[in-house]
Amino acid sequence: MLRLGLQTAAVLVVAVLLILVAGANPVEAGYYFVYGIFGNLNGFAEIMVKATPLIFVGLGVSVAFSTGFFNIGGEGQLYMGALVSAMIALWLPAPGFVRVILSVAASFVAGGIWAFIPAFLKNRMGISETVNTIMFNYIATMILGIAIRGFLQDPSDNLPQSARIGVEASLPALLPPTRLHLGFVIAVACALLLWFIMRRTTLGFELRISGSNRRSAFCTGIPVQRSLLLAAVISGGLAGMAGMSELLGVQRRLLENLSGGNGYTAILVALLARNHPLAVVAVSIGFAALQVGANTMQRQMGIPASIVSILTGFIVVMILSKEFVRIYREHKRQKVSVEQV
Amino acid sequence: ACGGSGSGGSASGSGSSGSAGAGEYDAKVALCLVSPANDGAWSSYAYNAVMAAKELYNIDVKYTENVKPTDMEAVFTDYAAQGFDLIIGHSFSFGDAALAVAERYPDVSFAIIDGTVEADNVASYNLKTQESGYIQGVLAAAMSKTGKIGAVAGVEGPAIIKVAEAYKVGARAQNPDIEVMTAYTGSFDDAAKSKEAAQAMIDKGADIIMGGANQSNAGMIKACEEAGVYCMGELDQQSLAPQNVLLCNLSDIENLVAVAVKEVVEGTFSGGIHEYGYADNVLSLTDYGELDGEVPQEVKDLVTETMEKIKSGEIEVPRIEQITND
Amino acid sequence: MSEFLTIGFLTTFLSAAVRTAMPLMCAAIGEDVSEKAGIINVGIEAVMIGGAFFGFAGAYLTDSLLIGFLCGMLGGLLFSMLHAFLSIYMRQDQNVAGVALNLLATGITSYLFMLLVNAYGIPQIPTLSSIPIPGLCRIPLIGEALFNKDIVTYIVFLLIVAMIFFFRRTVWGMSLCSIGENPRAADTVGLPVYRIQYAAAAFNGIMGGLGGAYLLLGQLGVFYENITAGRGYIALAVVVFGKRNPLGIFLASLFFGAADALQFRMQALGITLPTQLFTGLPYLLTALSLLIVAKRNSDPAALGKPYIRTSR
Amino acid sequence: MELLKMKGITKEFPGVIANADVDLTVEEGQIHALLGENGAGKTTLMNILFGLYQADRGEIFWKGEPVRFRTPGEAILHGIGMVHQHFMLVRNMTVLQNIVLGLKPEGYPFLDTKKIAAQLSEVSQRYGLIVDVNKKIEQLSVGEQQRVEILKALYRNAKLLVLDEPTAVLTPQETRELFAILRSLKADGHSIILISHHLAEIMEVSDRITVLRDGRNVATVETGACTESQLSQMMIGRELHTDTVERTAMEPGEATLSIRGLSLSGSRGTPLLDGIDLEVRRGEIVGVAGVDGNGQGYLAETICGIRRQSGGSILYQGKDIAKSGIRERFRMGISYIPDDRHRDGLVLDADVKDNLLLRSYYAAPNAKHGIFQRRQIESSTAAAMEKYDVRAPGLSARVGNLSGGNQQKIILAREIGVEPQLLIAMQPTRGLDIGASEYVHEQLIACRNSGKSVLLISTDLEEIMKMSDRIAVIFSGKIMGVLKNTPDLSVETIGLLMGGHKLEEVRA
Ligand SMILES: Nc1ncnc2c1ncn2[C@@H]1O[C@H](COP(=O)(O)OP(=O)(O)OP(=O)(O)O)[C@@H](O)[C@H]1O
Ligand SMILES: Nc1ncnc2c1ncn2[C@@H]1O[C@H](COP(=O)(O)OP(=O)(O)OP(=O)(O)O)[C@@H](O)[C@H]1O
Ligand SMILES: [Mg+2]
Ligand SMILES: [Mg+2]
Repeated sequence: MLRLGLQTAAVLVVAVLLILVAGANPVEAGYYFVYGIFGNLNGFAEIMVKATPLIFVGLGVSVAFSTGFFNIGGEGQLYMGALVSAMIALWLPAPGFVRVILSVAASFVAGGIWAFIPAFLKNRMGISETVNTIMFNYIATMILGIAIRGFLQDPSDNLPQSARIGVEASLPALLPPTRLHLGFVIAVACALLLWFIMRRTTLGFELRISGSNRRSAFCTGIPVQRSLLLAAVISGGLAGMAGMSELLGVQRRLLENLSGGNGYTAILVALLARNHPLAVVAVSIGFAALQVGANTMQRQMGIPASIVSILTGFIVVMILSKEFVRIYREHKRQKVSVEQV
Repeated sequence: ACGGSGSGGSASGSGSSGSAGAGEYDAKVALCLVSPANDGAWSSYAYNAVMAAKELYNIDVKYTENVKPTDMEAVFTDYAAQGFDLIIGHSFSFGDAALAVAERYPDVSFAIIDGTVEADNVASYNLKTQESGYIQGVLAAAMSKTGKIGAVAGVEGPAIIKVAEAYKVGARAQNPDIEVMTAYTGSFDDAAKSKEAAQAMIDKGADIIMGGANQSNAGMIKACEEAGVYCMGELDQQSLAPQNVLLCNLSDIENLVAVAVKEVVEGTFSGGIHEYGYADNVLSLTDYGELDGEVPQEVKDLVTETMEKIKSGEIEVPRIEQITND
Repeated sequence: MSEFLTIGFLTTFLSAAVRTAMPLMCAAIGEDVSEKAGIINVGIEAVMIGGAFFGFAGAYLTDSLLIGFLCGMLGGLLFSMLHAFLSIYMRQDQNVAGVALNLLATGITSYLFMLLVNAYGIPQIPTLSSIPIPGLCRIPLIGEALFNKDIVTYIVFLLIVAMIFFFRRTVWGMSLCSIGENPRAADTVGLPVYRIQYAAAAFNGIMGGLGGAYLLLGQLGVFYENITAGRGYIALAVVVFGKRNPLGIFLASLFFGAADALQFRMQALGITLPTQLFTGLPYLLTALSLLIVAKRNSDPAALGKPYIRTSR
Repeated sequence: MELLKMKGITKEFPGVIANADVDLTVEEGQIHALLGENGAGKTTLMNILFGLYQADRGEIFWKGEPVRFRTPGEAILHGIGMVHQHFMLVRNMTVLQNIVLGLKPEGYPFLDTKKIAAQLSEVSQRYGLIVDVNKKIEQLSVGEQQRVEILKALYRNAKLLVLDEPTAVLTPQETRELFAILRSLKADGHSIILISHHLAEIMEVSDRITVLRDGRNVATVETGACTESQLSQMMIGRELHTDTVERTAMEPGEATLSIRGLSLSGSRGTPLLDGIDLEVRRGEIVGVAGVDGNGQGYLAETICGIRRQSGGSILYQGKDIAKSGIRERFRMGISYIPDDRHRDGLVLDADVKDNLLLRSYYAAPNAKHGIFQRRQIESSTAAAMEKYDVRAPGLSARVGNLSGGNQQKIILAREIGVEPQLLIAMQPTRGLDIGASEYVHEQLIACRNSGKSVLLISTDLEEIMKMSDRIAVIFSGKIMGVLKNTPDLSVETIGLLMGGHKLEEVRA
């Protein structure tokens, strides 16, 4: 409790310093930060909107992490999911809701495949996924770039973006005029489902055990290869659904930079949530609130966007160092006991 | 020239709370940017323009930098709800957000720079930048001794492509045998790539290069400086290498943003797609700076003449938004 | 197409490849040493941007390239040591620490740059000039690429040679490797595991910082947000592709440099493919190259695992 | 003369007091045995001596001087060498590199391989520690690796050598060689601390014995002045009842397992198993004796389906099971106790319940339609824990935190609890204390007595001779011979087979 208090104080002090040095009034900034979050319905809904992709990718990352697959490829999987959703939503001659449902499924498959490849290479050939998933992010960005300048480009102009997806093939808004959309509900449902799968089903058992000790799992007859690949597919699939949700729920048009770094932020979400699906939801909402508050601050006062990155990074560093006192004591105790010897 | 975002705090005016009454000002203007306000190019133009307008008129100005595509609608909604009179989206990608929010806030004016959207209260303010590409092509072709010139562009998008393509057209109009090399680095950030692309052209014999990659032009200019060849940049990039940068497209976008602000303040704003070029005095070029003595008088005359022809409509510069391969 | 095979083309192409490879080479050599000690830093991009910014600021404020380079290395060191603290002292997941570092470094450098710009306007610095080595620089084809470069390039070349020797012939190189393979074994023979890990991370910071600083002080002369543009991630791939040995890393970074150099040379020749394909090419090659080297996995056995002496 | 004196050493880990006020005095030129059950605190005490752990309280005197070792490096500097329970070698480095690691050898900082090799051969000749210094550790057998560890300590001029359970991984021959080495070291004035669970070994080689129980000193005695049973009584605090479960006399039934011409090739086509013929019948324990690394592991894994045979046939209850997977074979009644339980048998990060479920989590009544039946699972795993006397804080205790003995009991509960038809037990008592070993043996015999088949694979000849009805000897992937375990069967005969001699030669 004390530690939490101290850490909060430290974050506040850093925030105040950064704002002061940037030449703004910290009290006013604080006012807008809180106002942005609680001041109106719109801000509140925005938090859910921003949390949605984080929940999806965060869940994906947590599944991957708990099976020992270090998936830094959320960004690329998100893009592949968005790409496939866009193709279905724009091209498929079918009623809107059918396109939406197919998009949801297809985005899962596309993101899943994008994670499956590095996972397969890891399992079969021992290629480290850390580097490989990063490369796959760039390759996905490349494919997206080609798509929106080629076969998916909006024919009505020459902009590097797809045509706009009609309302009928979008995720319905839940609370007009805010942007809150069905994607948030789907994300929370995914979290519940994932929690159930990981804790209560034999499938989850296989995933967990295969991640903990492959060899033992294999020797006792658990289908290890299948489990690890499946975990990667689920992981990538959820990230792909984030792409679908951003596309059909928010942007309704495929364009560059759709993700805006959610694939990386989600890694921090999974870390803070300790890979627990329900905690992922809570942490994502926290991250989103931080962003929404900070954005309001920026809009009202022109406080530079970089402050948010610094603060987020700082908070994560603080959380990573939360054991500092314990470890410091451990080291110190060792030294003291040595003195006594 | 570049103010930087740090002065942002002061830009917001003094610390009145969120519901500042519009009454104190003639207008409230919000600017939304896709990159940092101090990127030294694209976003800096717009930032500088609204700050200049603030000096000129009695207006309140706020801005947001680094807006991600998925946040655009949220930012617009927020400003519109606060009763801003003009919301400027400084990239085509704000188009959808503008249309969506404009419907809910019919009293607010939306200006999209370099956009494709229009509505009663939404206007796209576009530049005929192809005209400046054309002129630079003429100049490059006239100045080149090797018969080879180049253009290094950033991300492939119509706004960039149309300049590079017009550059080819202008150069060929001047010298049908000229060889024009173009390269896209795929980034406005990666100056090292811009430098490498320019170097590749220099190695192939190019002796004058045009830049169309915003802040990363710095790399191209660096390559030209090292190789001792001429180049052309944007905004105030002449200062990066005064002995090499012949001229720059001057502050064109700054003028465009200024026009939008002016229209709103003066009550002449109208929805639609507005295009501006040299004839409107929105586009212009810098002078030759320290290289004034190096440019032959007949070349200077040629440039002036071409510009006049464009203004008068005698030359209609084509708008080519797809890369051509010849 | 025949243009590809002229001496002139190849000479300038090789020279460009070396130039483009330099920042990668610096960062990858540092990362290699760090990984040999069991510490993988996916935040090497942050280290590079730190080196780039502080190098730039240092050179700008003091008008000295030397001080600039020192500041750059110090900047890289700073970020690398934060990662080292989190992964060695705090025993956190190294990948997570790396991702956090990337976030933090982007924010910090762009914030500081904003302050610098506010104080001084748009800053610009001169860059290193080439020092041709008499005689050698005339060698056809490779003379230009290897012997007509700036001082930092020569130093890095020498460093590569020294690193080859370090790993193959010295007790130090062997000790370093033992820590990434089996830190407990190293501990039980009295090697100061943590100290060596910190030292390796420090070297990584200095080299990554040098790579970032070189990009600015050796090539560009200006700074703005995100100017390293993802080179740190490629450096990670270079380490793997280079099979974690200095010569391999030298060749691998040249390979990636060449891919980049080729891209623009092809565009200049009017060979048109979608430019996204060109910009994505290095990453595609990296992914493919990982496939190629896959058969001999060279990951140190304890890579990425925190060593805790008192646990077992 | 006193070389080392540890006084009042106390060390606490979260929740456990590993050492409580422990004293230990080692004389110069003596072999001092340290004895105690699993978890008694032997390794902890030695780790404190070696600077790996720091004592909470207590003093250490070295040659009469008070000392403090903050790191192993400092202990080494004073002349202490330690061969750890789990070897501390860098697998992909050469013997030579491992030995000089951490030192400033001749030519420092450069590695002068030739000179060092010459110095090393001098040391190794003197004590008969022969290894090829240019080989990589991963190419060495366990016995050779141990030699490297000892050489490593001696090369550092260790005055005191600590050996933590060195014989647990050795064959009788290798153990004998080791003891010869220890004696010559002793003759040279070195002192040795030896940890072992084998009382006979300790009686044979040590001069003095210190017994620990629950982290406390029980006694320090001269070896000559006590008997094995007194020692075991001190260790476990009660009388040891040996051989309570007897192998009942019974006629073995039909063959459960029948292996014909079984072969297995390695990655480069090298034969790992070569034409193995073997039969295990109902109500019989067949022991497989052999020096470690002669294919025992491959044999066990091939029978369980972990590896796929490249030739021959495995008939189980008369059916060829070549096509069956690991899980299928287990469901047909083939259970497996692996030798490396941490690697092959347990998930250390998971809890007791999950480890007990590894084999059967998917099957009714544990799960229906892929969903766990939690109540059912709770009660069945709790019962298994109870029945097999797994001492753990609860079903959700992390298995990695349990002692080796308790970890082994979890495997027994899982593999024997299902009442298999064929039990393959590989090194089932490796590293276990006497009590735990006895328990495992009882379970194996109970299995046999109820008419099941047991294939016991062990490098511990004593265990093989004690447990088996018939004994097969494996050498270099071949079965050298199968012998009935009659009272007149001599250890020498088996030893010769283990050394690669043919049965005909031995009989002749
Ligand atoms: N690193 C550690 N962390 C926590 N507890 C430990 C640690 N090491 C040892 N212990 C505790 O210390 C006690 C003694 O362990 P130790 O390894 O010294 O036993 P031992 O006598 O060597 O047993 P064995 O014969 O099985 O090797 C154990 O019961 C254990 O609870
Ligand atoms: N990391 C740890 N944290 C807490 N307790 C531990 C830890 N490691 C070991 N222990 C404790 O160590 C005790 C004995 O473990 P130990 O590993 O010495 O058993 P063991 O019989 O020697 O096993 P093995 O023969 O496989 O080495 C257990 O009671 C356990 O509680
Ligand atoms: Mg022990
Ligand atoms: Mg033990």
